[in-house]
Amino acid sequence: MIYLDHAATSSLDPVVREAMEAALRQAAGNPNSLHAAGRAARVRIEAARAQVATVLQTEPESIVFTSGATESDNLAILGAARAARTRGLHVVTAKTEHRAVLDVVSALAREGFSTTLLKPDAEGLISAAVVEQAVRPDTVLLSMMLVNNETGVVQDIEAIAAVCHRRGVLLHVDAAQAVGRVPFTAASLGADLISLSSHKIHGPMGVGALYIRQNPRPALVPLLFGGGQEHALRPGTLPVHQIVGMGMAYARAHELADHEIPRLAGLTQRLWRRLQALPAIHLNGSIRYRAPHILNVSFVGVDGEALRYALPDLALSSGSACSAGDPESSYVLRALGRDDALAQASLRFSVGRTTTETEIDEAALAVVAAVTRLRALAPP
Amino acid sequence: MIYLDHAATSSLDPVVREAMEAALRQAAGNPNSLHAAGRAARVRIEAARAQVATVLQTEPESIVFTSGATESDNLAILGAARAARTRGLHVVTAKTEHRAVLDVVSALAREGFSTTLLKPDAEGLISAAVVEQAVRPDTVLLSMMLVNNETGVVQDIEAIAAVCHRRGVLLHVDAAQAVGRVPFTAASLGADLISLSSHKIHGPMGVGALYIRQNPRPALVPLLFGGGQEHALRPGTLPVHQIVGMGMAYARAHELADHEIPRLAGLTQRLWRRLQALPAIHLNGSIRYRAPHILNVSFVGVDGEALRYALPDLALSSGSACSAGDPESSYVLRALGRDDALAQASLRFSVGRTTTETEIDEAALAVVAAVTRLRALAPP
Amino acid sequence: MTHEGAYSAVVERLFMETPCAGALVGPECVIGEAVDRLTGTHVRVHLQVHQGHVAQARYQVRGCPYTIAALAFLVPAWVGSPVASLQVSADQLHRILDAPADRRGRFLLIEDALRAAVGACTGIT
Amino acid sequence: MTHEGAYSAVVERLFMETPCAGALVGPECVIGEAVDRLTGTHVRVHLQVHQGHVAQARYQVRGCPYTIAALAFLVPAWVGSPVASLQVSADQLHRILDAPADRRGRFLLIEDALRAAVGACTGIT
Ligand SMILES: Cc1ncc(COP(=O)(O)O)c(C=O)c1O
Ligand SMILES: Cc1ncc(COP(=O)(O)O)c(C=O)c1O
Repeated sequence: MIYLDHAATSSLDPVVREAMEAALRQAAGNPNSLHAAGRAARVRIEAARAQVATVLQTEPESIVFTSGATESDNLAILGAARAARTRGLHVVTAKTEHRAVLDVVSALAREGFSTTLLKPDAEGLISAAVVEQAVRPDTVLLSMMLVNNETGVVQDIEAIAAVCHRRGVLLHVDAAQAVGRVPFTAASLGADLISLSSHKIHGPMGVGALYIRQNPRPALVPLLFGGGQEHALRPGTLPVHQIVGMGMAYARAHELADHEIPRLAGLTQRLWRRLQALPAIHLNGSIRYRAPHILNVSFVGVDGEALRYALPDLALSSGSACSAGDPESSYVLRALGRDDALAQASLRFSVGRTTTETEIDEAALAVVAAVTRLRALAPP
Repeated sequence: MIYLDHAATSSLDPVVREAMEAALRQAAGNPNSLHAAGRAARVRIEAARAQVATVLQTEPESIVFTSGATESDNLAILGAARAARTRGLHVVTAKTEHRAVLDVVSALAREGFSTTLLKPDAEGLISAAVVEQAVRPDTVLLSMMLVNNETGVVQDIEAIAAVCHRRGVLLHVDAAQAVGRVPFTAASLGADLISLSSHKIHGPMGVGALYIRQNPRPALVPLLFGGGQEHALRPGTLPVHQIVGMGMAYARAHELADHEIPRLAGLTQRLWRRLQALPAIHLNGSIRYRAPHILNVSFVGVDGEALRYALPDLALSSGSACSAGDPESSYVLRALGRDDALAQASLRFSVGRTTTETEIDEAALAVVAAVTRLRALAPP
Repeated sequence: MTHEGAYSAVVERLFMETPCAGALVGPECVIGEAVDRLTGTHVRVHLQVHQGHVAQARYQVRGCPYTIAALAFLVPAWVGSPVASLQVSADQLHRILDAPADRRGRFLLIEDALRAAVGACTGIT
Repeated sequence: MTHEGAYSAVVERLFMETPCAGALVGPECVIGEAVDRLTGTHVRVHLQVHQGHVAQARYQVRGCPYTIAALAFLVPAWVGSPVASLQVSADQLHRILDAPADRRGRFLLIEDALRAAVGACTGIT
């Protein structure tokens, strides 16, 4: 089995796993308890918070731990929009966002917000000019991802942030796929809120974080109540081993970035070159503005489900794992102008720290063989 | 260090830890992905769901995984009340509930609900008659915990459920402290919604579940949007190792209950007998209706903070870990009629699977010595 | 969740082996075709008919694994049968392939293609 | 979060050792007392005064670790001083004990008890 689905969930880094196993072996202690065991747990939480903050080059106070990027997206978007209700009722996002953003924006629409979903160009890009046009006097929030989870397209968030700040609009950035793949800091993005995931960057599943700018600090209405943890923004006993794992995953991503980013880019480039043995294939999304770990390719003239079925030894998906159960074709690819059948006949390859050149070569061979066979089977 | 704070967070069962470590070593796979790795992850999730369901003697479909009992309480109470808005705007709970219930009920009050907080009797008990009186024609939800986290008092939920059903009120039960300590099933409680924790019963922190009765199934408005996982009630990538851990913790609790429940009761009884070497101490909460793992005692004439400080080798708290940071005395003990100073001069001892008789004896000796010393220091 | 990812062993074997896949050209050969734009499914049935019976049968297909498996199951069995007796039972296909309900449309597409091929036989004896 | 659980080594030593804890009874002995109902803090200062100077000093206390440590720090140092010179500096106690701001009230309570004791000295020479 060749695992090329690191964008759905990445392999756990063995160093992270060891840190988690050590945490699981520590004596029990609720980080909110004042006795020695509780204080030791608290120390571990704060060390991890500092590790996450370091990657964003920000203060630890700006990091709130959550159960994952989905919750972070919800807290950021629902929290900021609800807190800003009295200032305005308009929210802007893009058609190509993750469901954890789009479905939240739909929930806001049911609460009386009006919403604008920006259409990207054929390369998946959304320009600052398009954002500028969409912003209205009553716009309170813009949510735009840094790296798209299906195509790997990287948006020019800096330019978009400049528009937001000029127009007094809060900016939320879903950076779940960006950490460790695209160099950025909280300041370089210029965002007010940034959603972070752990399991997308070789950390544990079930933990994430939200960066909240400190100065000025956007007001947020919490989603959950009780206990008062995390500045009363996110109550519930802090899961020590999970947060330790996320901290270590971020420290590792930071430490390895200079080496891993070009290596991952090399792997996806190599795969793209090998796949070009096939005629009639299309790269989805900008070739220039893209994250190194994702390659999304459409194969003309084959059925997507049959193609995936013909590749039993490759673990990959056609799009987001979150809607993998969904029989319809990717809304992200359709937003880029692909027709239904072509969107359906697409594969998202996503590589990670464990992926080797040999695996890429084997995967490319398997895909070329499967596409060739299915095309031969089809009417001309 | 003698750990007597299992109600704040319990020690991780080594068998659970091994199951989690095995899950962490499995090949990566998002349970929503359709490839073999994803399907293997899904199989593990569903096995764990069945383990949790078995403890409640219910169908796996009725279990939704969350990030912990705090989130379960929020989803149950906010979700059910918001879904029932058009039927009525009154919610009932008790003054002695956990913050994850009380703060949620306060949030509902800010959304326009009227709320009734029942006062328990001096033993911490709330009778069905008291509930009956509080229920109004516009009452949509009652939230009542099975085992109190500070006193261990067990409510007669069956009798309360009968009132709720007769009066057409949904019943939510926070059973975070009850699993593995008090025998119950979903049917025996008669609740529509039951919040479950993992780390309170020797499972991992950062995962929990909500039981949702299937027939009839109460309507719930979700708190989080995106992805569609868990019947779209709780989106976000399902954390495999966490859920595996919770499943195993529940299987262990079930398997060990017959042995552990009397053993824990024996330990707290032994502690209570030993502490009676001291004059002027009070057991908080009913002596008869109590969970086996919690013993809460007030010590007349000592300062609580000084008492805790004088016991550096005991890990315990005066009340809930969630408000341990809070300098004011326990609202739970005050609701039972203890005055401020006495509520403050209280210790909650909570025992678990690792607690031994020797530890109990040493802890009792230490407490007797500390109380004696502090009383000697005080003006008569 | 679709049924994707949970194909039966029967589907797997038929999908891998695709017996009788291909085209027929020459005298006494007819083609029946059906297309569904929405899913991009395209089925072409080839029959060589001799004295009212199927002498050879082939298919070309772009479609999901169930569609491919259905053709690989049906078409080889047609050889030797009277053309007038050929038919596609969607119910039977669901049963044999353990196919999810949402594939019914694709099986009906195969029926359309067969009907077209049988129709094209008029004049061939 | 309160400061609880993060006491300094100075507090720890004073709390454990409580030098000069106890009561004084007899001629030339006075008591000063102060109580705070809210926190249940109760401070009693005992002085034995001879020729305007402190011959012996003791304290009884029910209170938080800082209150106990403050008395254990202050009271032994009073011995030998002129009664008129005795004082409690809350600022100094905060500094020396590294005490959180919310303990100021308890330190002022000690000052009250001392003042009461000093007041009771009137007539003793
Ligand atoms: C861009 C993006 N945002 C949010 C999420 C949700 O992340 P999580 O699984 O941590 O909730 C994902 C992954 O599913 C993602 O790729
Ligand atoms: C009765 C009760 N309910 C809810 C909770 C919250 O549980 P969790 O830490 O899993 O969010 C706790 C523990 O803090 C509890 O004791």
